Amino acid sequence: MKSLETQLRTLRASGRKALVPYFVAGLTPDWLHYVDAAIHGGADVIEIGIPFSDPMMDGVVIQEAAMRSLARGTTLDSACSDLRSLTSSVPLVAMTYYNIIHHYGLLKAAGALRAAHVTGAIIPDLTLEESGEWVHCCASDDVANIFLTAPSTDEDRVAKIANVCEGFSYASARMAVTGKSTDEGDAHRVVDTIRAATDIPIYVGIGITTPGQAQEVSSYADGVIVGSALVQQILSGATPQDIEATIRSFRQALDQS
Amino acid sequence: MKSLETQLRTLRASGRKALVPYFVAGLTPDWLHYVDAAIHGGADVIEIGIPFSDPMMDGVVIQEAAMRSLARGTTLDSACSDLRSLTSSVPLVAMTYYNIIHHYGLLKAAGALRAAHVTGAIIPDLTLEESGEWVHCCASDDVANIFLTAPSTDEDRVAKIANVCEGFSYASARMAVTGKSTDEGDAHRVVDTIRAATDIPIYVGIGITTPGQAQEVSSYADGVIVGSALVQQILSGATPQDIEATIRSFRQALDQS
Amino acid sequence: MTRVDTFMSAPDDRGRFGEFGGRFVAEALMPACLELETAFIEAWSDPVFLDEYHTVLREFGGRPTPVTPLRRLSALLGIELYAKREDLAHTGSHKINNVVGQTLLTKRMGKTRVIAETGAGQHGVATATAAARLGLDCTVYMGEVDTKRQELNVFRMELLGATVVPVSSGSRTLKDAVNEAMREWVTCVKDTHYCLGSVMGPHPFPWMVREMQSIVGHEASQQLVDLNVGTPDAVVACVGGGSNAAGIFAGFANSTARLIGIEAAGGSAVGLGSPGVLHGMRSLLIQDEFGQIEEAHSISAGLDYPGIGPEHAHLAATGRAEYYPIGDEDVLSALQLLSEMEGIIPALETAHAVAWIVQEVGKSIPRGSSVLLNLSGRGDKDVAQVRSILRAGA
Amino acid sequence: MTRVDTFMSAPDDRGRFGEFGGRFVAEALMPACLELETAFIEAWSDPVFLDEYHTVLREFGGRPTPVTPLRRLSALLGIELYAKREDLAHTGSHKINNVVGQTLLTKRMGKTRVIAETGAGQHGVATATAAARLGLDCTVYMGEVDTKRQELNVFRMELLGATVVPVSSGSRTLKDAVNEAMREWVTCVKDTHYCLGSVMGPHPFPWMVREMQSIVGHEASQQLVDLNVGTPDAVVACVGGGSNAAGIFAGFANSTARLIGIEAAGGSAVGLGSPGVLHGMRSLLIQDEFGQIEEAHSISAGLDYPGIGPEHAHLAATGRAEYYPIGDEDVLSALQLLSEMEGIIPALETAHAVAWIVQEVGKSIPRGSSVLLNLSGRGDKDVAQVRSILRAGA
Ligand SMILES: Cc1ncc(COP(=O)(O)O)c(C=O)c1O
Ligand SMILES: Cc1ncc(COP(=O)(O)O)c(C=O)c1O
Repeated sequence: MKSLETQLRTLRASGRKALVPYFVAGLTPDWLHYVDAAIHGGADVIEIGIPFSDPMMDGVVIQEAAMRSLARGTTLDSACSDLRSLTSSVPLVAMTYYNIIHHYGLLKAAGALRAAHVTGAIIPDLTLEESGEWVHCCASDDVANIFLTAPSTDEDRVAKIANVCEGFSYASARMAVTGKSTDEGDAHRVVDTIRAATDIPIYVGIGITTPGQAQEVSSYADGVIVGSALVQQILSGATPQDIEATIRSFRQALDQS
Repeated sequence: MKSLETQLRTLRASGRKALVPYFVAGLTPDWLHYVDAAIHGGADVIEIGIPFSDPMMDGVVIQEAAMRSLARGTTLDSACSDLRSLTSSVPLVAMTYYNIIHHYGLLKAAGALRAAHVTGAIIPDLTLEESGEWVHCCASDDVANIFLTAPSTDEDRVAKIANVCEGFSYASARMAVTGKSTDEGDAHRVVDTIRAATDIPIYVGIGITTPGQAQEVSSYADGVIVGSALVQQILSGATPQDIEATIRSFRQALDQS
Repeated sequence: MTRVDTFMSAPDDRGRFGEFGGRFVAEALMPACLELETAFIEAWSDPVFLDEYHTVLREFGGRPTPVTPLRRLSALLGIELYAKREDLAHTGSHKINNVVGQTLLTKRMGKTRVIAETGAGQHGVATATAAARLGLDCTVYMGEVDTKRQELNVFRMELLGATVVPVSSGSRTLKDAVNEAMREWVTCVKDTHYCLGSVMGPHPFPWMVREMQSIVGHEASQQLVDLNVGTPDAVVACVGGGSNAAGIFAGFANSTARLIGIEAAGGSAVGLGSPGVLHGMRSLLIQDEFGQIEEAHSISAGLDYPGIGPEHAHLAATGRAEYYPIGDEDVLSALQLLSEMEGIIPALETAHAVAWIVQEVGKSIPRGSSVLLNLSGRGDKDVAQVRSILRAGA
Repeated sequence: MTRVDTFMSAPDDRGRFGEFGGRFVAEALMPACLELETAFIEAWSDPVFLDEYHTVLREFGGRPTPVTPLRRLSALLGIELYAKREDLAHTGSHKINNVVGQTLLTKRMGKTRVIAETGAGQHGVATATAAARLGLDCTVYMGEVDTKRQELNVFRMELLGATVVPVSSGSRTLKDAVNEAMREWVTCVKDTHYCLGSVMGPHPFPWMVREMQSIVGHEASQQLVDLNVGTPDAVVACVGGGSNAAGIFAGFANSTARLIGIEAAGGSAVGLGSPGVLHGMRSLLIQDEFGQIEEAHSISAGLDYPGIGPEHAHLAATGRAEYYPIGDEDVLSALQLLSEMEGIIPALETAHAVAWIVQEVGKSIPRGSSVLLNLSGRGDKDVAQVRSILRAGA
């Protein structure tokens, strides 16, 4: 079992719902301060977006952030080198598009991530069918392969995905790209279907925007991923302190569930 | 024989070359003064253009004059009524397009022309083949049918046209619509061909602009028709006196030939 | 109702269809008209020429064009509606049929140059196209107003190697372009053929152009048989000069089908006109009380002509064909309807015929009727205009 | 040289052509891709479906399009040049073949709506056209930059009843329109088919679109036999995503003909690109040293794409097809040459292929060769642009 998964299973066993905020690497010069603030605020895992020119699975907010970050010159290397300066032991998970690591070289990419203390990777356009090589490359480096399951995924596929998914299972709350939403969408059904196939921790993402949603979702899921809501705040000029406050409110909501 | 032809044969017999200026009826309020001036200057026949909206056989000068005249409200009736006030005995010949008399009624048109002392008519878009009815209508009213012969007309057709042509034969000096030119074009050949077919007086028109040309042409033809050169002068603001002077210069040139 | 078998045959010796047609041109042009008549008669009965004409239309022109069942519009209207797709012919309308024939004839007559008139530019582009293919020189006369309204078509002709001459006389539109082409033809008739764009002008043009367009009707009548429709109840075409209508009518002249020509209300020579002589022919013309030709007014440049081909005047007089006007307003909604329901954006000209069908279903076109629409051209040339009208109206 | 008989057959189970192709999409879209694959395989072996596809292309789409011998240009160049006339297909290019197939498949899958991306608007207009014919809802994603450059095509789509959504992300051109269509597809995949416009995207699109375009090549190979040309020495097509090239190549894949794809110099994925993953496929892409996709640059919007269909990447890798770049300057004069010599104004995309032929005659195309040009589309959409460039340059 990859170390990320061991950690997250332990977390779940402790009764704590996981809070996973998402940040775009290199969005601002001080982007790591937001990461630190989130950790202070009670985040359990940090998801780091490494920007790609064509973020096909992202909504406008994260697209905008990715473009700004790219304009600042962010690369896989620069992101990793930034991350290496983080001191916290909170697990890091990278999110990027396949072309970034494909171009970098899969084995080299896995090594670079691991060297930056990244222990999990979400590649949303890497389908189960195409993932063999990457899974193989990650194996040697203790990087967990995190797969998404969508509301449209049928039971058969859920089972197959569950079979190879490591760290946690990413349950997509709705048929949509990343962005802000106000309800829980199809999350409950998706989580139940995954749960029937595996006992890996299941985190819900895509459109989780408010502590209230997070609380509701955490009644059946093991954690929540909060992306666009935070990125939007940062794009609008929020300080690390603001982000810490937001994270705290999510933390409280989850802890009360 | 129509009275026009009798007159023109007599004129030729007298050794005088015919000078036929062309005026657009109703071009200016005082257009008849130009006609009078031309008669004073030595014109033998006056050709009166009755304007049509689509003067397909006219060049830009006469087109422009026709449009101005139409804008002043000139009609076949108004032209005839103006002409009736002329006192001179110089023969008048009308030139118009077939639709004008077709619309007016052929028989009625012939009558109206004759009542305005018009004794000849040139309808340049009325081909020999289509002319039967009009020829018939003119017969009763002593209006001579004047046909054009073109450089492209072959001997056979020249003969056929000569057969029905009355008053004078209109020899087109060139393959062109009315307008200004500096040479005699094909006039000599056309005149010769017509002469071989008939002894009717033969007048040359289309592009006769200068007394020099007129003099040259009159060495083999019985007369010249001068249109665009005069109309251009009037459009440019010439007075009746100016026109009289121009006519005199043509007259002199012809008389010296 | 039985029909006699004499409709749309050759005109008489003078080129008359009943009391219409004939030849009213400058004597200078008569030899060319006679030469053309002879050349056409010879060519049109020469299997080698006919084979070349058909081969070029097939290999180059995109013939045969299909007949498309317009299923959704049929269901909406409660009739069986079919469209003969001249919009799919090269250059986007039926005009190519005529110019392919006339340019081949030009070559056969040993002439090296063509001139043509054009209104919106369709016939000009088609002529320039066919001339380019044969390497003939080409000059197109176009009203100055139209060269400005249709800049892109001017450029198209230039791309095709033609010279476009703006005509600044008269109303500076199509009618004047014809006048000017005729004037020009006088000066160059020896080596130049005047490639007239519709079933108009002096004999043999109305007849020759109809013959060269009759491929539309002959194809369509066979295609309707193949589609198990047989003879349609009605054949509907828009009428400017009348060439697309004449072409499709020719395939049904001796059938029981009603033949229906739709004119622009503001250019309706049958509705508003009276007999007169213009552009070499005796036909129905819109003219004032003094015989001065009036300007036609239509949203569609191709129907903006104050006359109609003489054979149509004759068909109207005999009752074999019917002619009705359609106003500009109805045309736009018909264009939108056909686009949305069938995925075919028709030319504004064609949309007149569509509008009439829509209007008459349940009236003079009983539900259940089979109707053949001649889809004379595509609307690409018109979208800018339609857009600005719809925007202005919104 | 003998060729093995395995080119342009079906891809492998994962949708791979050699090392290219595959499926790289959000998991949310995988079921739709799988459903589409199954539906396509079934439909494509169902005689009833195939018959409908062919009937619609014949009755509505204007197929078969002819092969035109380009006699004057042939004489000028000293080769035997033939053009497959996709410009005569409905909507003016080969795009109609694909959208007719995909919209019929949409109906068969019980879906009621299509979405599509478009660059200059050709595929968008084609999709809106085919959707209108079947009464399917249609939304087209188009980069904001392109909606402004191609206002008239936006209006055309609207006339056809489609909704056009301007895409303001990224470079606001074709590549971003694809991204946005994919994003949108995630939200509506149940009732909506994504009607992709070229041989690109996730499996089965590259294969399916090639199959739906292969009618071009199959017709052409038979037509060249009928013209007594037999197998041509070379088949030349322009390449944006690669659908018209794939379509015509398919008719000659297992022949001795050289297959030649011409890319825009500024969008040459074979010349400038390297393997990468974008828009659901692994192919050759123009990208920077970090794997960020670069914008393509071409005078012709339809070739303005930083990738190429995966099967082309494979054909390039195996050497069965050759790919060469042509710069903007050569394109304009080729467009003028074809217009003037043959009376066919080609699309700017097509003009790339013409330019290459003109350039290579006497070099890699020996005099006397027989060459088949895929005349993928007509230039009407481009004349305004060409005019302003030529005016500016004059
Ligand atoms: C598409 C189309 N239809 C019809 C016409 C009208 O001409 P005709 O009546 O000769 O067919 C035109 C003329 O430009 C046209 O472009
Ligand atoms: C006429 C024409 N040719 C070629 C193309 C390029 O596409 P593809 O490479 O898929 O044929 C386009 C795209 O819009 C086009 O319109």
